[in-house]
Amino acid sequence: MDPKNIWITFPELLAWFPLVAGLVAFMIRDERKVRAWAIGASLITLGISVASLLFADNTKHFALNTVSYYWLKYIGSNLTIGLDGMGHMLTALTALAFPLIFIAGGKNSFKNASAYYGLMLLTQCGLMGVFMAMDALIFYFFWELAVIPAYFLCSRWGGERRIQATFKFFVYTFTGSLLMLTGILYVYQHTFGTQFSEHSFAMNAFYNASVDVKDQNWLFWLFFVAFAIKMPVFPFHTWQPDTYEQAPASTTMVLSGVMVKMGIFAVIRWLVPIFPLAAIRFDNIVIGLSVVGMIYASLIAIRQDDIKRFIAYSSIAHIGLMCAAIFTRSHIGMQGVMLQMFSHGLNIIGMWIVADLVEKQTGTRKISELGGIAHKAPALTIFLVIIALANIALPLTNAFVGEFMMFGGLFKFSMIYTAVAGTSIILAAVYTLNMVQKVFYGDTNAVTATMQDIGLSQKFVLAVLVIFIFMLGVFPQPLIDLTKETVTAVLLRFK
Amino acid sequence: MNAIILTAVWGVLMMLAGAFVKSKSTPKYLAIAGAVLALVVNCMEMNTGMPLLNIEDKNMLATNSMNLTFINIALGCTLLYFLLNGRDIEKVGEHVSEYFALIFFVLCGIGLIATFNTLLILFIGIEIVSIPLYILTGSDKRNLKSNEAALKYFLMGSFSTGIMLLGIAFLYGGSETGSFYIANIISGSAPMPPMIAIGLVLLLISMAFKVSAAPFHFWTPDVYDGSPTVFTSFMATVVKAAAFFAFVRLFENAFGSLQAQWQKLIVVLIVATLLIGNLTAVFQQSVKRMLAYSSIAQAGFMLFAVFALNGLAKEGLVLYAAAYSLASIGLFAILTRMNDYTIDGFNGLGQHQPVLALTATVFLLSLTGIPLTAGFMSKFYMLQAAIHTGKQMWLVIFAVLCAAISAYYYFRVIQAMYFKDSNADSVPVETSSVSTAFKVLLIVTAVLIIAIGLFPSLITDWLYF
Amino acid sequence: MSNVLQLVWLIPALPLIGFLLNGLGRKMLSKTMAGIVGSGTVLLAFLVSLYVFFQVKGGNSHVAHYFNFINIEGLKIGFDFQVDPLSSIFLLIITGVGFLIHVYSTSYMHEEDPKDFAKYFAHLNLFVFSMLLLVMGANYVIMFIGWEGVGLCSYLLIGYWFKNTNYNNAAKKAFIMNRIGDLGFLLAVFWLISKTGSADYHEVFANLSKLTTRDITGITLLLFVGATGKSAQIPLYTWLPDAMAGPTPVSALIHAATMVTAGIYMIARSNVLYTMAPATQTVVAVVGLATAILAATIALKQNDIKKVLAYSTVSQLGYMFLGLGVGAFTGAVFHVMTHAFFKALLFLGGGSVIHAMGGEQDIRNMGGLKKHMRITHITFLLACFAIAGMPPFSGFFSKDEILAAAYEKNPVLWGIGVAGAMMTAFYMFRLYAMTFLGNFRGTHEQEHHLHESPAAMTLPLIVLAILSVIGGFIGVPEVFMHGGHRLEEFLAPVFAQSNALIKEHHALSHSQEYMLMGISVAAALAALAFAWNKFSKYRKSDKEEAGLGKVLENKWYVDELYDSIIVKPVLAIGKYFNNVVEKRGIDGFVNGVGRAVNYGSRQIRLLQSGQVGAYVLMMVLGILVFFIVQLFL
Amino acid sequence: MEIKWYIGLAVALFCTGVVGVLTRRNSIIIFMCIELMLNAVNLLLVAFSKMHAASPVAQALPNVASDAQLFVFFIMVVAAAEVSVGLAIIVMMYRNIHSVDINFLNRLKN
Amino acid sequence: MSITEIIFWGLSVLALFCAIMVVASKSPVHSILYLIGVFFAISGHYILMNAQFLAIVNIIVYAGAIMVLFLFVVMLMNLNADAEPKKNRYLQFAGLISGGCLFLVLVAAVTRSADAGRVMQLGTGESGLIKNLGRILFNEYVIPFEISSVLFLSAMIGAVVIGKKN
Repeated sequence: MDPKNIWITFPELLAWFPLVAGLVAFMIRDERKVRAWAIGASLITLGISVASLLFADNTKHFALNTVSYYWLKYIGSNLTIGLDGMGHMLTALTALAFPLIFIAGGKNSFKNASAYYGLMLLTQCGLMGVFMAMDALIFYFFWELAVIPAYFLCSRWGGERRIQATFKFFVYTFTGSLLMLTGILYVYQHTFGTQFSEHSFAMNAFYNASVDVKDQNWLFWLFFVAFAIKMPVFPFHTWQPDTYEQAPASTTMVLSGVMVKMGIFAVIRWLVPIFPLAAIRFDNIVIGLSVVGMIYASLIAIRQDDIKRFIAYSSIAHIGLMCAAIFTRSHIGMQGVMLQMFSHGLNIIGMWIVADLVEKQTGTRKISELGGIAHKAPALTIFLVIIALANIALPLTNAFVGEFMMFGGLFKFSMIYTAVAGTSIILAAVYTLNMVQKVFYGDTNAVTATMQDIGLSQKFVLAVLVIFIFMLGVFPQPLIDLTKETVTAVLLRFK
Repeated sequence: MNAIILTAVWGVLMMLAGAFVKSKSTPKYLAIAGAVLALVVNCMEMNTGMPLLNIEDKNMLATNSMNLTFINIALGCTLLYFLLNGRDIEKVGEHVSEYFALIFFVLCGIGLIATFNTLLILFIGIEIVSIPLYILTGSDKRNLKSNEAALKYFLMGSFSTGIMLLGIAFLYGGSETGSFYIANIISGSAPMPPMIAIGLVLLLISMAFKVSAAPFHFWTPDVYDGSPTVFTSFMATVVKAAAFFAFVRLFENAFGSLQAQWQKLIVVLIVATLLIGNLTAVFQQSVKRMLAYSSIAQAGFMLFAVFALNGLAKEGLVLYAAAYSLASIGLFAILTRMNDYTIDGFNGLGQHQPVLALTATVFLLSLTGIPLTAGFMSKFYMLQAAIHTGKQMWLVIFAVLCAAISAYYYFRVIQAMYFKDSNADSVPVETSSVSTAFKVLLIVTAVLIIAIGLFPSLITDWLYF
Repeated sequence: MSNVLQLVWLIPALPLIGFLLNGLGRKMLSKTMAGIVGSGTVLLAFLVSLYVFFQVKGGNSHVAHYFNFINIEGLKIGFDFQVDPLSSIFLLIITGVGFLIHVYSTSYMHEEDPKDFAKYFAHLNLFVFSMLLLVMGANYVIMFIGWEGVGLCSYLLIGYWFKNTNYNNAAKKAFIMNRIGDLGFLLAVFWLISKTGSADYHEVFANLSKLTTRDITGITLLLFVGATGKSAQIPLYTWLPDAMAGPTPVSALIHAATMVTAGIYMIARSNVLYTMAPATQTVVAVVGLATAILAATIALKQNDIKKVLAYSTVSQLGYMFLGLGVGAFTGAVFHVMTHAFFKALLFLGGGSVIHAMGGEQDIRNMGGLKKHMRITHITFLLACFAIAGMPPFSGFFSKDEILAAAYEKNPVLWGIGVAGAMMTAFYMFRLYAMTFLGNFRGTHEQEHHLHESPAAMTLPLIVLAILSVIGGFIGVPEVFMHGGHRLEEFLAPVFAQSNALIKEHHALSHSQEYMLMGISVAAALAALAFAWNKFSKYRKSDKEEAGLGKVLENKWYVDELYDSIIVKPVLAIGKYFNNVVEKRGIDGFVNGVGRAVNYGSRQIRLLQSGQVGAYVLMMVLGILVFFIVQLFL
Repeated sequence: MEIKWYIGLAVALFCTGVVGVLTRRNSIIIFMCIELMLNAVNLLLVAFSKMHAASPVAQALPNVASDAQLFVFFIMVVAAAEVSVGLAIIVMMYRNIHSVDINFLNRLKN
Repeated sequence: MSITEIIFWGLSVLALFCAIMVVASKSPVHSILYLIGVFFAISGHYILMNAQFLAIVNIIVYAGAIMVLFLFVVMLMNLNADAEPKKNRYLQFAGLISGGCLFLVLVAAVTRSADAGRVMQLGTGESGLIKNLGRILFNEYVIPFEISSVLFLSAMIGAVVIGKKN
């Protein structure tokens, strides 16, 4: 069965189903019903995603699984969404993340649940759109649309300082994306036209835009700043710990599990191929920043006492490596980034689930106040240890393959950078084990004495994550094959 | 032409209605009917080129699709404004039908400044717009703020009229053959003679004053703040957009060929306007005053149309006029219902009045320029127009950074509505003042904004067909 | 043959199955079942290994390809296993000794809760699995997987009693130190990949021409960094003594017999590279020797039975590296093997003692155990002879081979090596004497409890003792018997390539060799006698050690040194980054922008003074500015 | 007579008006100063019209000079309308605060 | 110096003097009277330029109607001299300086112009005559003429809305 023959294509389903589901969720008043609806809808999305993966033909780069509506045709933009290997992978990640997040939320009660679930699903729609956009303007649209519901989620259901923290997040990313918009418009002026318009926003038009070296040099930064803020790369990262700390757990999972991938995705799809010359020229700066950020964030993570901030900084360190690996322009590095995007998404969601469970039960996030949870909640501890070890890229877990390949790519680029960046794997071990030890080992105390082990739904979610961790750690090849063509296509731009 | 005549006539009709109709709500319906009628006849003229009266205008008025489109937008927004704010106009004072009459006269003036071909019509049009506004500003006679605003507006407005007239005089003197036709002022693209330059600068300044571009914006916050909110709504939206339209028309048709020589002035204007508008708005506590500053900030963006003066700029301007007017009218309509105009007054609106809060959010998002709203599309066109010129990229970057600042103050309102709780003893809005029709209209407005954001061609196509 | 060898995956798979059964079923399995599953799978793996051993005899080497682990353009890393003489030796050691230790554990850990018991065996099985991956991998990546895997298991097992914060710290330290080494390993692998385009042993060694001397030196040095981490060499050795926090069988298995020898395996595996990098070899030899001496000096003054053994392990590992460094790869592997026997035996014996003493580990509180624990005593004594290098015990042959090779290279190395051997003999017999001879110095309660350990514990001791005694005869040197070095023959194919590279080979004459043996044995004997004499009548005294003795007792203060030059600075930098750079610097800047906007807003607002006169003035000034800009600029 | 003298006069009158607006506080006087400015413009326009009337190119055109004078006429018309509104506003303010000082009212600021 | 120039200078000095006095005199009533003086001087200029219609209209509309209205209002409010409180000297000074600068800038710009030396038609010319203007007004300027009625209507409404006492 050729997907083309189905009355509606996968990209459309993936983008519009969450949208519709989200809008419907707004209408449902009863909390239990809306939660069921959200879980159901996200599972259906997952089903669609799986189906699309089954039909994925990654040898046909963009050719298949692309759908385009006339939209703003007189300014050269069409609503073109499509799936290539990377898109497949990241939509799958998005589709997988949401049901897990919903289920892991358990019987969390939200004020105004319908709005909550509705906004979550809208975020999903935005994310899907970002990963599928084949048109610069559409990309920009979804880019913003993913942020707005997230902003509302964080500000509405977050912690005490949520308003300032998430507002910082919003203004920060908004500034970045506006800069990107200027860049998009400038490139647009140098694209070839379509039959209706002088220029075009289509991705291919952007790839073939005649932007000379001088322009590339500053345009590169306009785009990069936007993506760097999103990822976030040192020194654009300060919104992240605050936001993660203040946002509600499930939104944090979305933010860190999926949304930061937007930045990396965007660098691969919308930055490097459009400005290959600038990417080559500034590779040292970007990689330097990323590497500095890795070490910097790791060192800070060692000193964090708040689990959430701790995870945030560790995430910054990991993202730094991904960003650096992209700019090595090597097959192995780029492929590693692909793997790691998926792996990091799952791992960090797992970390958040655990952190959330701990916080819910004990009422504190202070690492120094916790301890001995392993006695009270052995299952939770086992899952945490596995996820934490995956997070520090232990072999046979998913992150190892990605990090291995990224370091391999980085090594090809520069041995010095690799050596410096490599110390982060040591530091990662230091801070992760510190955390594990202080929170889970040792003796119980007053705070943790009443700790209960996790419920069935959380067990299920964590088990799913762990299965993925090992599956991809032992047999990552399917994911590599899926994204191979994307990598090749991107690297071709440097030739 | 049709719209000018009809609005003038309808103004007189409203005036007479004031004398003969005793019911307080009748003028509102009459006015709505007038707006609808004006819209109809304007569309008629657009589609068929059929004027109501065949008047020899000696080429003083230009009725092309662009201008008519703009008039359409102005009329449409006014209609919406009447629908949303009709009841609030009634509450301002006793002379309800006179207020409506004045608004119709303003519309007549807008018709003139949207179609002028000579400086004389421009001058008269601007005066016809201004004088009723002075009156409307001061219509809340007992309110000292209203008094103050009216006086300030009047004095500064007259002053700027003087500037403008001096400019016109110099242009007349400097033109080759002594003509007021904007097409004849400049011939060729040679360096400007000093007299023309003086006239141009003076005219630029007076137009900048009308569109409240910094540093000629000082009247704006005070006047917008002091006027009765319903009239602020009208002033800040339809009138302002019209002034912009006149600005662009004037500079495109009269001085377009010399753009390179005066563009730097526009750059100065844009920078100053964006900076002052956005920065000052940040600290405002009153939403009304914040919107006044935000209107200055938005003017900074609209000035890009004058900066670029290309096809995109015109489309952008029309879009901007629509987007900005719709969103601001909606916001002001909500604001008139509020018990407290400060930002804290919006606390908890999301719980008390979800519809109001939701639509206000859409309006604010549109003003911020979030995608899928008309506000985004209009900013998009403006930036694109500016980038299309290929000059002064830094200005565009500066503008988007300012837009980021604008998110700061617009979102403060959103935060207040959704993320903060209202005081226990007071409600943000009296439920009785929010009718279902009002809500429906707000939703319609919001939908319109999103529709334009999705399909800007709904409006831009008018320019070509 | 190869069809059969396809089954080598069974070797790691069996312990993995054991791990899964014990791990997932830890709530269901009884202790007996857990023990059977744990030991049984390893036994089966041992049998398969034995079978493999006979298959690869004669230099057969076989690579079994299962699936592609990473397959991208320009790099293909298969999930491949390689069996050849070298790995088969290690397979036997790992599974064999591992099995014995499993059996021993069933008894030693019997007091644990069934759940924890199963967990323990799961970890143990997982360790065996990882170690098997390490030695069976056909490329450096699979080796690295095992490499980190054993590090992890070490972490888990050291921190097995996770309530105790010190144990956790020890576990953490082990893991982190290993990771430092791992980074070196990883960098070396990347270097290899980037130059040769492959991580497979075969391909790497076949493409050595692509590597410059600089590359090879760099790669081998980095690999050696990895080895120092795993095999506890200077400067990364401090974790190993701390690792004694784990249950004693774990110490025996991981920190004596198997995991720590991973570094030796890796260098032996990369022998070709090392042979081509003489500079690195020198470094390896020097570091190995230095470690051997340093650890030996520390061991002289330790009073914890396990600590002594731990330092002796470090010291013996140093000898192995010395062997590797001087090119005696066979000797090193030989020593790995004999060391596995006698060191496992020592640890298990030590465990038996600790078991009997009810957890007491301080030898000052022991003494006279000879009477109570006969089997333990005898086996322990045999092991001591073996480690001290007494002929004809196994340690003699292997150590001698290394020392002889060192002499060939440089007599100074030999001299220092012999001094180390003397110290070895001294501290081992100090340990032996203090533990088993003299009078019992513990409490009455302890004395009352003294008993020989159950059969499950003594049986492994006996097996290992036999191996310790006779194990050396597979490598009888040329001097005694022509063709007696069967191990060398067996391993010859592995080292063929590097032997070919060594241009000149000046063999020692027989007389020289006899002399060297004589000197070292005599020295060791002297030390042995001295220690026996001095410590068989040891009395407890509260006298504080002073001078060098105190320094040695405190392990040369290396831990404190590391703490102050690495740990504290890192923490301080982290704190500085967090409190100053992050909060005041970067975030301060970001917030500062916000504040600047706010401040600007407040200031610029004042322009709006509310006075028409001022407004008009501004306008007029604006007009002036515009005029000047337009007309005069 | 050269045009520059008339320009000079008109500009001088205009600037006098501007100075008046800037320096006085009595709103009626400010308003009068604005009227002064308008009259300066009127004078200038008429002067320009006579200048164009003297130029040979423009003399060929039909309404030369009359345009400007009609413009002046319209300015007067507008000025008259403005005066009525302006004075009404001033009177209204006077009724409320019994002052015509423009700075008396400054509730609207910042 | 021709008679025209003498008249020009005389009228100009008068106009400027009166204008300055409008700004400078303390009493609003004096200001008004001086302003009327300015209007008369300007009307004189109109006559000099043969713009008789405007001269008359200026006298009638401005001096006659508008100024009387002003006077009326001032009288009504009973505003006398010194009704104006002391004013910020700096602002006054700044106003004076910037007004002067404006003058200088404009004059400097005009003198650079080639047009500055163009000769005017004084005393002659048909264009300023009523007959001529009237014809053009009702032929060509119909629209502005008609539209200005709207202006008056709105001004009228304004006077009603604002002026009428509640």
